[in-house]
Amino acid sequence: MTRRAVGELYDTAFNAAVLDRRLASIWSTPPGLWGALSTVDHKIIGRRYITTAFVFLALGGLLSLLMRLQLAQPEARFIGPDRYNQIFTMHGTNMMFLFAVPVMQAMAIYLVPLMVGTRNIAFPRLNAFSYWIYLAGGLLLWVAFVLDTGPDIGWFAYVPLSGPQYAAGKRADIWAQMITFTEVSALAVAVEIVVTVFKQRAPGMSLDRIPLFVWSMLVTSFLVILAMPAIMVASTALILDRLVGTHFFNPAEGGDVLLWQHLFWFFGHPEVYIVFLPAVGMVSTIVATFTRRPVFGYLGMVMALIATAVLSFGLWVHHMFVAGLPRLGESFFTASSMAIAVPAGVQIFCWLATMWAGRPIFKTPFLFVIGFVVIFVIGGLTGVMVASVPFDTQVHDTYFVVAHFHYVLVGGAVFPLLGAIYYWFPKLTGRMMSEPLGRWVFGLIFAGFNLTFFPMHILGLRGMPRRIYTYQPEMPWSGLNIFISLSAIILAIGFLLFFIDAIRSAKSGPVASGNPWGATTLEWATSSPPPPYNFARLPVVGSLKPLTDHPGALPVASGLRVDRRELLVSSVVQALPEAREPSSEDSIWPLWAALATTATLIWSIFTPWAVVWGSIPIAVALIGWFWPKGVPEDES
Amino acid sequence: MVVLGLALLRRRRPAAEDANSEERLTTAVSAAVAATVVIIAGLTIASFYTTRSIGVPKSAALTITVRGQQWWWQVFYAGSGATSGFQTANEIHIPVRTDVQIRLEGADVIHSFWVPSLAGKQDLIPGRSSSLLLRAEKPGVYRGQCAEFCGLQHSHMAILVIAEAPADYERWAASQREDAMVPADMDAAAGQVAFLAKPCAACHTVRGTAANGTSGPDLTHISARQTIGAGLLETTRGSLAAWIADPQTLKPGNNMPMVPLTSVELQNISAYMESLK
Amino acid sequence: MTNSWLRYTGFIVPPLAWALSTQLGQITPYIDCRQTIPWTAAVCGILLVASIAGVAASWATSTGLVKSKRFVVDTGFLIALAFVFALSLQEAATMLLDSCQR
Amino acid sequence: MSNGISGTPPESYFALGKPYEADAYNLSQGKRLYAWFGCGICHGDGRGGIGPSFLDGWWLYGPEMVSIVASIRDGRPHGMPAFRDRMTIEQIWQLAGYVQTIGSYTPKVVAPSRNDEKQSRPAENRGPAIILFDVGPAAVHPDQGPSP
Repeated sequence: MTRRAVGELYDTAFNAAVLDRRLASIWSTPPGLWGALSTVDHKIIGRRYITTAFVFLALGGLLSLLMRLQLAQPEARFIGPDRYNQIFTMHGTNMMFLFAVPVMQAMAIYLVPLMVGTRNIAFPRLNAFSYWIYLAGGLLLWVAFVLDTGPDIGWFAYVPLSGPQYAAGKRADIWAQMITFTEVSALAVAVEIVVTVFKQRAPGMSLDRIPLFVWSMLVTSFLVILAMPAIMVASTALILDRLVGTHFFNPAEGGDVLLWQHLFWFFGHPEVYIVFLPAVGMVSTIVATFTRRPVFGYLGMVMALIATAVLSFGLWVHHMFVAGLPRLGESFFTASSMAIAVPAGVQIFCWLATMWAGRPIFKTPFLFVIGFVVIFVIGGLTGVMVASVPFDTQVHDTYFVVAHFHYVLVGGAVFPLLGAIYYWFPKLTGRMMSEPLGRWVFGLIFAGFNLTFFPMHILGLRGMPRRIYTYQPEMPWSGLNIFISLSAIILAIGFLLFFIDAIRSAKSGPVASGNPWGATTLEWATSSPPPPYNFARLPVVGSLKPLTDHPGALPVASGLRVDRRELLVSSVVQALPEAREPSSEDSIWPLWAALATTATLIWSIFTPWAVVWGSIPIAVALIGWFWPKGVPEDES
Repeated sequence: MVVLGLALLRRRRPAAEDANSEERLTTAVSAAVAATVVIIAGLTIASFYTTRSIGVPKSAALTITVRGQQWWWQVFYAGSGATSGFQTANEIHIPVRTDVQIRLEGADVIHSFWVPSLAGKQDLIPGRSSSLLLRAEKPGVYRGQCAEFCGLQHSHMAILVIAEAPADYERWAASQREDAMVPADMDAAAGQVAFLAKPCAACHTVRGTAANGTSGPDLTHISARQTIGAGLLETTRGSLAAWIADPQTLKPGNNMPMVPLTSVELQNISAYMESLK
Repeated sequence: MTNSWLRYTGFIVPPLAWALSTQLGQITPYIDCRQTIPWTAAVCGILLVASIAGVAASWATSTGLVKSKRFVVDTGFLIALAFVFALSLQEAATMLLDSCQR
Repeated sequence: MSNGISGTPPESYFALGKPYEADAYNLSQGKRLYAWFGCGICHGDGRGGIGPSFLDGWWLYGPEMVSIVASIRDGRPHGMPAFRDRMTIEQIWQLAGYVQTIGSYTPKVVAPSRNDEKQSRPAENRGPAIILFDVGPAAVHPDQGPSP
């Protein structure tokens, strides 16, 4: 280590109690509004992110209930076509962009630094910025919807329907700009996670000792970084077409309508895996904990994660099988879509093997994992079916597909997520969620989900297209539709119970110990909830399950300064310590930067000049953000 | 893949085996993965064979052009040599046991042509053309619907495919080629006058009269079609009158404006429409 | 030196070959349909051979490594197998389907 | 609300702050009416033809909404037909708002959206037209007589 200057304080000089006090004074967020607005603590931001995402989940759920109300009977007139189109567009957009992706990243913001044994996420201020931007994007969309200018073009906003001629008003612009908000925040978080995982792992945590959840988030972050630019290009081109008068998607002037679909789905298919892969990590973690043994086939799991991620970039045309492309080219995508079932199979088999060999404990998180396996396997089966061109030309854009992707997304992501919330809730809040209520929640959601979505397969096969606001009485669809609408109530009650349980437990649940489940990964090595500095001394890792190897106290590294926020940077493959690195102190500037960006982006819906004039406040905010403050963290 | 389900059910057996079963697990998982690979490969090949068998042949006996409009289907039957072509809407007649090629064009936004009982779906994309093969083995009425979300009235965009014996088809086609009937009674004659004087004629064509608008469906033989408003209502005089009086309540957002008419004009125009067999 | 480079061919070559094949598969059918040379099948076949060679190379050279490095190579090898599988399915498609079919 | 012509605009016109000129929805409706009622047959895409151009900056009866409404409603000499029996008064106001937008020389805050078709002139949302489309004052079609 480098020469120690006079006046610097190191953790080697203190005993545990003094060290905790010292670290707390340097890392904790000051109380009050100002502290809340300027914090860069990954745990506070992560909790905020998770809460916000769940609020959007609840709102999206309400929208789906409205849709079910309208579809419960033929030619119903509860909701007109205009509002209905807004509602299903909002439901899809909200669930994909404001719930599914952010909530997975939010879990990572909270958990990844703890799981790799570091004190804060990389680029903490960018992290704060990304939350504010995400919140602003969500508010933009919802405020627009409340004002009856919500987008009405479907969540994939096909041109020309979303283009200047057929989508009058500002609705499509708001949709496209909301994409910009969420993409900026998602990209920022992805970069933070990649850097955190690659450079901030605890000493000794080489690539083959990373917990599987961290692996899954690392792979997901790469997916985000590679896939999101496609949608940013697409939405920017759309906005330019609409507001500036370019002709990217105008066939009369040499533009191409299919270009949008290619760009959108080049993002849109990896998007599914952006949502699914973190869930794979959550399932692996929960399975390992509740079967009392590490997940079988670590190598196979990592391989499956990476293979799935790469393959997901070669599936996008299977959303376009009916667009009139050559069948031979489409069949290449059939081949890839089929091939991705192999890594998915590897994962399923590895979990089953783990459960087979372990001694399962049937607590609520594990129940959700079982539900996940059942539902995801059904979703996977229908996935193999729709990957086939001849079959897809019949069921494309019908309720069969609606059923399929709800099975994959709700089964493949929401179930593991709910399990993960039950699992990590003690870590997040310091309190346990209710076990009996948890079983009710699982039962209701599992039953409600299957009763709601399984009949949709049949509806699709009977020819009911998706996105219709009503249907005629002579169609053979009304019986199943009323059944689905009633089942949706069961599902909604299940979610309501979950929210009640979560809010009640956060206030008055039984207090949790540091490691209530007997888990083996590093986040359980600290108290629940963790102190602002996560670990008083950074742990040293020698295997995949450090907490089992050292049931008492973990071996720790020392030598970090306690008079500034400091963490350890380690090498990529072996995780050998390389340097001590300062971590940013709290700052209000990310909020100002986010506000300036928000103002610019919303203003630009109304005039392109906003981009010019809006860059001034953004520049001011960024200068303030990066200006050296003369605090210890600014030392190199 | 069904093996997965079985494995899942068996999973709940209390497994109290020792750590030395690791190798057997490896074998089992590898075998399962290998089985998945084989099954997936088999399914894929089967899918390719099916794809091959549903291709469009080089020549079809009859070619019909369908243009998707917001929110109705414009249909062109091409003429050949001596016979002239004609236009209709929301209803296709085809002879049975004949390959019919449907050429698909998008006029405004993307629609998707889908008659579930006859063939898979195919998108109608502005700036591109695609085609689809229809073949009906049995006479009958096959309902189809737009499958790609196309705006406000995506829900009400149905098309009927009527398959009939070749002789019946020829008779139908011959009658469609005729110009519109000259109104026989007083009401219909007055209706024709009103139709031509009011803006109706700006959007609709009635062959044989001065009405030659192109933005709405061709009405030359409207009464011979089973439905109006793209499968919205059965074609009766009452439904025609209801539609003309207030199209925006029946199909909110559609492109037909409400035209102010007196009750007598409305009555006459619907009588005229009904006479256009 | 060469060994350490060859080790990672399993990781790199098959995914790249697969990506290339997927992309070219969108372009060559149009050419195939106009000419008689089956470009799609040829390109896909060459890429398949290349990816198998990549897998073989990484297999042959992956002995005697530190555990954590070994882990990276093994993962790459397994991933490569998935892509070889995808590529061979694509090759099957070129054998079975007519490039003019829409 | 005396404005010099009979057939006053709907009450909402003033209550809502002249929505027919300053509301994107009404302008879009006007644009649809422009196509549906065949205005383009004589006036083209705004460049004129059989009838006068809107883009050249010359208004035979002035650029005010009331006179455009009057022209549409009652017709004008030399071939402009009256539309009073074919449209509601509200539709006439919507159409007039759109016609005024075509010929607008100062940019408006709102505009209908452009069409996905071959661009023969600056789209309405690219105003003011004069920047890109400066044909100068065009001679009046002989049949239209002198400017009033």
